[in-house]
Amino acid sequence: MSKDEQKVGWSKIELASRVAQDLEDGWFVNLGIGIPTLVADVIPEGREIILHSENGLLGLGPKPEPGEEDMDLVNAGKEPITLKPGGCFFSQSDSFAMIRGGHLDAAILGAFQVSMYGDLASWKLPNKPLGRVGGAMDLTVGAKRVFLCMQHSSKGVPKIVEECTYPLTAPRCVDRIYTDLAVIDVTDDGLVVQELAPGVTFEYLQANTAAPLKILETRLSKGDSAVI
Amino acid sequence: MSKDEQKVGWSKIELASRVAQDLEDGWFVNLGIGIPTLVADVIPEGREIILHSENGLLGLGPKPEPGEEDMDLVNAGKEPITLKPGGCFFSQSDSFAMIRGGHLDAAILGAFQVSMYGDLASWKLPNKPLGRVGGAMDLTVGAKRVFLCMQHSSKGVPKIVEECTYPLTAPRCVDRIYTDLAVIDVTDDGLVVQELAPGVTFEYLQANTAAPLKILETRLSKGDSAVI
Amino acid sequence: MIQKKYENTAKAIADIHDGATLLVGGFGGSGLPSHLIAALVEQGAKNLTVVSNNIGAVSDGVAALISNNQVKKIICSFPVGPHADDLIARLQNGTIELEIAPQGTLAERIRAGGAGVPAFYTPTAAHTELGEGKETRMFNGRLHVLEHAIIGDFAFIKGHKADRWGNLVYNKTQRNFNPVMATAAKITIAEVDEIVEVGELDPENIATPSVYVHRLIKLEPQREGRVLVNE
Amino acid sequence: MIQKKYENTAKAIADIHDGATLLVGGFGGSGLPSHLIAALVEQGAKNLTVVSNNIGAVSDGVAALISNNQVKKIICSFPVGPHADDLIARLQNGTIELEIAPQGTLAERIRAGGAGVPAFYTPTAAHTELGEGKETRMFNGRLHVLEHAIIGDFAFIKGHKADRWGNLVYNKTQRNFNPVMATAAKITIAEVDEIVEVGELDPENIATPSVYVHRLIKLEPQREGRVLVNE
Repeated sequence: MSKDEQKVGWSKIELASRVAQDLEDGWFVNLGIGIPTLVADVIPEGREIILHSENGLLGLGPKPEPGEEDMDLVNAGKEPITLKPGGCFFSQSDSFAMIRGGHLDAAILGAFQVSMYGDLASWKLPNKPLGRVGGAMDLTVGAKRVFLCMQHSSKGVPKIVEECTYPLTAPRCVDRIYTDLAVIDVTDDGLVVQELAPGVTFEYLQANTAAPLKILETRLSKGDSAVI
Repeated sequence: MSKDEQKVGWSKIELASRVAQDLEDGWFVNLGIGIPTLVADVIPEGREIILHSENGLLGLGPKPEPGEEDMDLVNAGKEPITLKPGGCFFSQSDSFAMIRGGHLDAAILGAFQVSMYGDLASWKLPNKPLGRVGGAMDLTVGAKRVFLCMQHSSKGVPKIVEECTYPLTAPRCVDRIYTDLAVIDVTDDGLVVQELAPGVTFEYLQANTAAPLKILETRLSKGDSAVI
Repeated sequence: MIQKKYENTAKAIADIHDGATLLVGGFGGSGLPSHLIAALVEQGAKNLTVVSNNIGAVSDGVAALISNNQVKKIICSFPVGPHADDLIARLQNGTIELEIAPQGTLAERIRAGGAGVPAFYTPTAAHTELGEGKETRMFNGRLHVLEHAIIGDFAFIKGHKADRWGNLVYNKTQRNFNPVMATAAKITIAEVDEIVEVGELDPENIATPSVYVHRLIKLEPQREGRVLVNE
Repeated sequence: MIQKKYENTAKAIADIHDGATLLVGGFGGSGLPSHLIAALVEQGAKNLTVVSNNIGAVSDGVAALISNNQVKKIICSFPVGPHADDLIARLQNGTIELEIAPQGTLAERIRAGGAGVPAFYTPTAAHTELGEGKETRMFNGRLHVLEHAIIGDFAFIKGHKADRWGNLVYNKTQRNFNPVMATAAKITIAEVDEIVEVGELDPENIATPSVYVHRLIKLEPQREGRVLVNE
């Protein structure tokens, strides 16, 4: 993240909260490694979201108190977590049958690049000797909705592009992109901005995005933050 | 079974006992519906055979005492059974993964016809409107050994034939045939008689079998019951 | 707040439409969702494709739907038993279609449907009448047939206990086809003996995770008892 | 009488031969059969093909076999972490082969190996570098790749409790790849914290049925404690 970008937009936890707002009561949701993991801590009060961890559990709860960690109760990032009442354990094959069979309402994932068509690149950087695919290809293909939750740019380079140049995780799979600057839907008509973070203008957003963005007229006329 | 056949050979329970003798300590074995079911009651003392029931259990025990039946604890024939200590329950998909993945040491099945090549016909009679395949095709293809346990003839008609005329369950799948008259191995050299039931001569057996039988010279010379 | 419990079986199955594909758990009478079946007989949806292992073993199973002329096609492994007469009659007059599948292939096709696998190869049924017309391929020197996934619009399953989230545990061999069918339908409806508080079921011991159960019906043993007495 | 318990890890793994395919359970350190791995480092079998989800997350995992030059090929989904340096070095000098598989495809290929399915179709990895060179086919308008089963000569798994028959229960997310790998090897060797009497484990709660476990090793926490102190 460049210093310039830090001046505007959502903090990581605000971004996670913004994502959490859109998760509906009763949804089964998988959280990827990185910023998506933060979503677990900011689920709105009174809403029951059942979190899935691909190493084999449903009902992921908050981090344990210090000293309460159990090395046999970890998330997909191998970090200690807790299990909510109603949660359960199963094997990796059952866990991925759940993912690949289309049973999760949403997967919230990080990204290296995402194209204006919803192509996702998230498992291998061109300059690294090894890729690390984990469950990313399964989640993008299997989840009912794929939401990205990421910084808008990486070291000043836009992550939203016309065509991905990094190896693909899956083509045409992303439904919505949440970044520190905006909420953007991937639609048949291209990338449509749904919401701008505080202090972010449409022009600023477009300048930091390497693909054409649209914004609905109706939204602009409603005094949306886009007109700030 | 014709009246004539009833005069010689093993009773059903003797036949089941003869099969049980050949099951090795620690084997996992599936018993088909019919005479094979009797094998459960005659496992030799001190030998641990873990019986599999395809509706989803390992560790099938003897029939319950009258009044102790549990309609949620049944075998593949839907008859009440018991579970041995060490037994466990699982779903049909897990049960058939076990069968089809080659994990059972033996399946003991009934038959309508078996050919000299080990082809088995056991699921459909030509004169019946419906076949009933159940798990027969899975067991014949998946078990490490397929043993038949059956009457040698059906209403006077030999069940062991040169070529099956009934619809096949699986080709080339039977390893050994136990009947009320004999124990016969299916080998690359054809059907080889390993043992004759009391009172049964090789000639009598051959007369009741519609495929050529062999008997090992060494067995004959050892005073086997075949020379009676 | 998650709430999957329905007031009664009629409401839980009200939206089953003509032409729907329905998976029905149970093995004979064990684990059979007989109250949901009875409600569907009452509701009357027609031209159903029904996937169930046994047809005819018990009167309150899928046989009841066949006798009530609600079934267009049956996919099963064991279409015989004391209550198969109506099936045989309808097969003979051509008003029902029967697809017999080996029991393991049936289970695996349903699992594939739940697990996002559209098709897989198996040696089961190769070289047999049940493999006829299927695409074949050699693997490891052995002939295999290509089998396709089964997905239901609805599944009827029977469990022992549920919690509010929809987690299920079963009683002994009651599991049979229920856990796998629960995974393979757009809407899975479970009838259970008891609904307990969230957190009461042992998390190591939940055979059907909540994600697979969409609607719950708690059986009322007393009422059922009265019905039986009235018969 | 069934007796699967071995005296020590060295005897339990003595027959692992050069060139064997080995499945190793665990997800990071959880459910990792680290004592069996340590014994195999000692035993020294070479040219192994190792199938394990994570390589490099912990030092006592598969990374130890790589560092000891026992591995010819790795099949995994996540070959990164603090202990991946030796893997990277060997990839660069061409002494090791790496096959990256999506985690779900890896799990499903192992399940297929255990379930007698030689190959299946999946949309995962279609249109990507990891799907390149694989046979493809359209199902329901979507491109799928054909994936093949994985079967091990041996599997190393970690469980919580076992009984004499070889039934296993796990502790929480310790399950991960262990139950599925147990099904897919000719010889499955489990290290467990405790071996209890037959009948003590809840039959509704056995995650790995006895049929899948061939050898058992009971960990001795005291001795392990001493080793740690001596370090």
